Amino acid sequence: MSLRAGIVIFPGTNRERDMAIALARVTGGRSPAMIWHKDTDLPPLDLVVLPGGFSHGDYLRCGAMAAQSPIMRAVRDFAASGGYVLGVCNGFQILAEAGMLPGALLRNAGLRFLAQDHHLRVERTDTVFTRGYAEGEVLRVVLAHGDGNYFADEATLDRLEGEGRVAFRYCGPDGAVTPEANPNGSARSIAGVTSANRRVLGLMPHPEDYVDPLMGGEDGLPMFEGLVGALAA
Amino acid sequence: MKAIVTVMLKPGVLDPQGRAIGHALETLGFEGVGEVRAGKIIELELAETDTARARAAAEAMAAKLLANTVIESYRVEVV
Amino acid sequence: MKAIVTVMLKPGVLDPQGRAIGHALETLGFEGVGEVRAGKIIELELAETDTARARAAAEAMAAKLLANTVIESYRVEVV
Amino acid sequence: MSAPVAAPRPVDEKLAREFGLNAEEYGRVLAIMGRTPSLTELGIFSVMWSEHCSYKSSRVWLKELPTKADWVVHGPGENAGVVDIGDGLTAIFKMESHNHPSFIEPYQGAATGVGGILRDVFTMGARPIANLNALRFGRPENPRTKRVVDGVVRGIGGYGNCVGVPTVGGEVNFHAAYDGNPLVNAMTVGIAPRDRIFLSAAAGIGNPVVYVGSKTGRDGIHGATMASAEFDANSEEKRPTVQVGDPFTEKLLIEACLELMATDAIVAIQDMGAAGLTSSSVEMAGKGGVGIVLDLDAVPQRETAMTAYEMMLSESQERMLIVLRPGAEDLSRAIFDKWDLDFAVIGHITDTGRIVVRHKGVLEADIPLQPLSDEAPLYRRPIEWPTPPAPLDDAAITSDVPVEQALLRLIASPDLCSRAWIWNQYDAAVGGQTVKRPGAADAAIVKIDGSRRALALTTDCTPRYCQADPRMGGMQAVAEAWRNITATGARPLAITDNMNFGNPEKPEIMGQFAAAIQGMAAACNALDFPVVSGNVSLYNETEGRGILPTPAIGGLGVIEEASQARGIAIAPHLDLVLIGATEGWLGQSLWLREIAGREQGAPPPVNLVAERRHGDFVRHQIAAGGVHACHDVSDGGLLVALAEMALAGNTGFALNDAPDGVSDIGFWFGEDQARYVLAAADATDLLAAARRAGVAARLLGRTGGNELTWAGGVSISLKELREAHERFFAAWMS
Ligand SMILES: Nc1ncnc2c1ncn2[C@@H]1O[C@H](COP(=O)(O)OP(=O)(O)O)[C@@H](O)[C@H]1O
Ligand SMILES: [Mg+2]
Repeated sequence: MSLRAGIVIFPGTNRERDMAIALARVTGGRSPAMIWHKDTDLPPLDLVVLPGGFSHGDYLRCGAMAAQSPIMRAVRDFAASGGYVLGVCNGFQILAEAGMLPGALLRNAGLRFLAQDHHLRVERTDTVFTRGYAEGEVLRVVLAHGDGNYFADEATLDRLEGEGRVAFRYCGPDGAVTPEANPNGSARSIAGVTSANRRVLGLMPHPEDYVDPLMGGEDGLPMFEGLVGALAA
Repeated sequence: MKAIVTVMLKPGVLDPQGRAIGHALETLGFEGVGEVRAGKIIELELAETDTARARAAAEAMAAKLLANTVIESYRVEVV
Repeated sequence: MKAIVTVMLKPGVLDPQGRAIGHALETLGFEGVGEVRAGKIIELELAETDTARARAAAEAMAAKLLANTVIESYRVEVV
Repeated sequence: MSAPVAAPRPVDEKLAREFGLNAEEYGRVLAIMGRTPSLTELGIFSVMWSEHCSYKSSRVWLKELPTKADWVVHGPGENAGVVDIGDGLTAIFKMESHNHPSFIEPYQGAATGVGGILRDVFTMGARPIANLNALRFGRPENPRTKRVVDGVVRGIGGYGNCVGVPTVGGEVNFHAAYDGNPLVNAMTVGIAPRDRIFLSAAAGIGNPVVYVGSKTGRDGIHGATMASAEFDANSEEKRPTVQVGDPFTEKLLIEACLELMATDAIVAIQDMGAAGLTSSSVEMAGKGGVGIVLDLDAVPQRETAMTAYEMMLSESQERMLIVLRPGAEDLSRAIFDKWDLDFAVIGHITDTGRIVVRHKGVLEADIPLQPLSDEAPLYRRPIEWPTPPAPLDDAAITSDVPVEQALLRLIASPDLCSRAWIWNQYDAAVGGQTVKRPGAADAAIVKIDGSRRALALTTDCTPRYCQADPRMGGMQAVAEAWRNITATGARPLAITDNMNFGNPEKPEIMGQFAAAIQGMAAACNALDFPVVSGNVSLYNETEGRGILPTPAIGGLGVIEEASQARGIAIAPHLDLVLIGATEGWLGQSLWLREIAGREQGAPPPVNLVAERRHGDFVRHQIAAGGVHACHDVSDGGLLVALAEMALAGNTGFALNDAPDGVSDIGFWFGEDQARYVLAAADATDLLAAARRAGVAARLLGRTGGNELTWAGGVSISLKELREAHERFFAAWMS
């Protein structure tokens, strides 16, 4: 069975092509469905992706207006019925604004847009998104965000940790999670969190930009391969 | 009527922008500046002419869209 | 004392943020929303205890740093 | 300057002067019109005849630039240049300045500069795939510089990141001459199928003229004339004209226009750039040899009570003008509705050869188009040709600063230090096609989606050379762009240019301009590297003080196989080979300025025959597969080039002795042209091939370890080198 993926396009989304390239790479070249934000229904899918970009210009708050889009009701229902949802960068912000993931993404602590490579440590391998990695594995990924500073109150953070929902943390090249290796001030260096059922992942960096050594790396590829493998299993 | 919605980060949520402003003011030589908090203000022209109803509408807009109550609090003023 | 500096785009200057918010409110079904303008608010704790001097200090901060007077205007309130 | 004009004033010579037209020019207006023009008409003449729109001082000289080659599809004259890159595709590109606005409001000035150049490219049917920027700032010690740098960098990032076009390269220089006039030149490159290119010439009597994008406000009224005026102490008063960019709307506009372009609805299309509705409508109708009627009541307006004059001159951003096929209105409107953009039919094409503007039942303007363009002023301004300085006596130059210490100082200097602080704010990866990001190669490499090909993109100019000898400097700028593309293994195809100069009414400035053009033309001819688009920015002066002459060059090349593109990063166990001869030219070098504290002498001569021979040799060697890394030698000389290769690859090297017959300083820091450093597994074949090709080549040393070591035993660690390289921006901006 091959992965049926759909990418939601909001006005201002701009990493849909990157994501389509990554998905096509693991689905034998099959193009994902492109879904318009004003749609109210999803076609039959295994995975819905909310890609990066500046939905509605990131005006007001990143993801705030997109979270209110008509399509988000369908995405919420899809997740509630056990579907896989991946939100990357702006997609993560939208999931948080929609209340589908806890917490919020604040302005980067350094108050500058960050566009650079950084390292992530894989914290959990028991999700469809991370099953292609080893626990503690260190990935190199692309950061491209101005508001990636993950925030949740202490109780929520404790709960997330307790439930094993922190999927990725920012780290140094050696895997050490330190304040110096925290690029944007995120609470507990959190880069990615999942829903309670581990089927919704929000992640700030861009695994889809590293699926080809020609473009500088392929550390993101196991995430997409893992998704395909999970469906075949 | 006009509604003015002020949105501030909740106490306890780190405000790097406010901190940076405070730091910059100090560098510029302004003295006696304590805590600085940065927030947003949204001014809305409303067709509604009844103050109470205008306020209720603006409150609803703030709760639904203008503020993210996970991190922000808001207040509404109608003029 | 506390100074509250409100910074808004000058009239006539394009406010893409305000426009987008207005559009989103309309999409969400809020009716009768006319022009929306988005601005910034900066709350400053000041050691100064004299109202006039606190205001003068905040005005100076606004003119020098808090507002970009090329495109923004500001007003200061002391409480 | 009195803008916006609220109440109509009597139109006379005095008002014309305020609008930037001199008495003679106003006389021509009267002759063309046969009557006193209306305020709106005067506004139209003044912006169309401004330096910015009419190129009245530069046109006679620009004609000297070569613009043709087999692969050039459209040269200068369209919104952007178009070259064939194979596979049925074209690259469409252009560079444009936003210097004055960026000084007044750095963030918005730079942001709207990016927005403007993007529109020039997608208006031709191309999806933008890369942005670059060439920046010049004042001295870092000048307190204003920091604010300008911060704002400009944020503005470029803020706009480019949001629209989702990767910013992949650029250049930055600092010099006191830019204290009051920073330069912000932005370049966009797009890709379009060769058979789907859209032009701006209007056609089809009766066809609807459509306005799309953002609403019109009172932004930037008289921006084009402002861009054509010197700054003075009152410049602050010109501030109300500042435009604010909306990259979100631009992104929607790109998608909507490309969607419309996939249909057959469009006859002609042009962005509303400088002088907005005026220049777009006048140029579209003028090029098509038709007439145009505009009904301003239909123009989407953001502000109330706008006058015809204001609407015609507004420079509100993110707007386009389109001539549609008859009956295509509904289909087109549906697309713009889908993207939540304004769409309005505001006029139609006529056979009168005139532009007719109506507003609120009043005839506001009625101007014959042909004289408006044909009788536009054209000046052959007085010229004082520059006298090239005498070369320095290189042999007489000595220094007690040891080579390794000089390297550490040079690599830490503002003009040579790492630009990572800048490019780490630019999303270079979005789109998923960026093969070489900033810092990785001499030219950025961006693959073409769905193809194995990639484009090589660079911007170059060395203003201090241009100041000393504008002709040589112009030649060098073109040669360096060609060399940077070559160093990646790509084939250079064409350039865009951005001529930034001072006040053309001064004979010495015109001399700089003309000489730079001549130098550029010579290089373009010798290197088969034609100019396909460009922009001129004059009057870059504040209180009589001009900038260094800065003919910024944006170069584009193509490589058939993206994976073959080479970067500058070295790995261990490689031989380092220098291609090209070294005399040790220190005149106008950075060593001379930074270490000896002198800005003197003649710049390094450019030998175009050697450039071509060496470059073709290097490209051939890369294609043959033996080259691991390649870097051209430019600012700072050979040792700086080597150090950059070491830093990029995090690998040290051991160097052989400098050759006899040239001083140590000259060999390591001279800025002789037409040189490259190649890293190869074994130099033997490379040296033999060079000998056969008659190209000077020399084994410099071998890579490995984490130190830079000289033959005498002196060494510095990579760590120390990196700290020096990365210190400046971090310390300055913290
Ligand atoms: N303003 C900028 N924006 C993006 N990249 C830049 C900028 N300035 C410099 N760079 C990048 O930094 C690197 C070094 O620049 P430069 O020293 O000018 O290169 P070169 O001398 O080879 O032309 C290049 O990759 C260039 O593209
Ligand atoms: Mg170079």
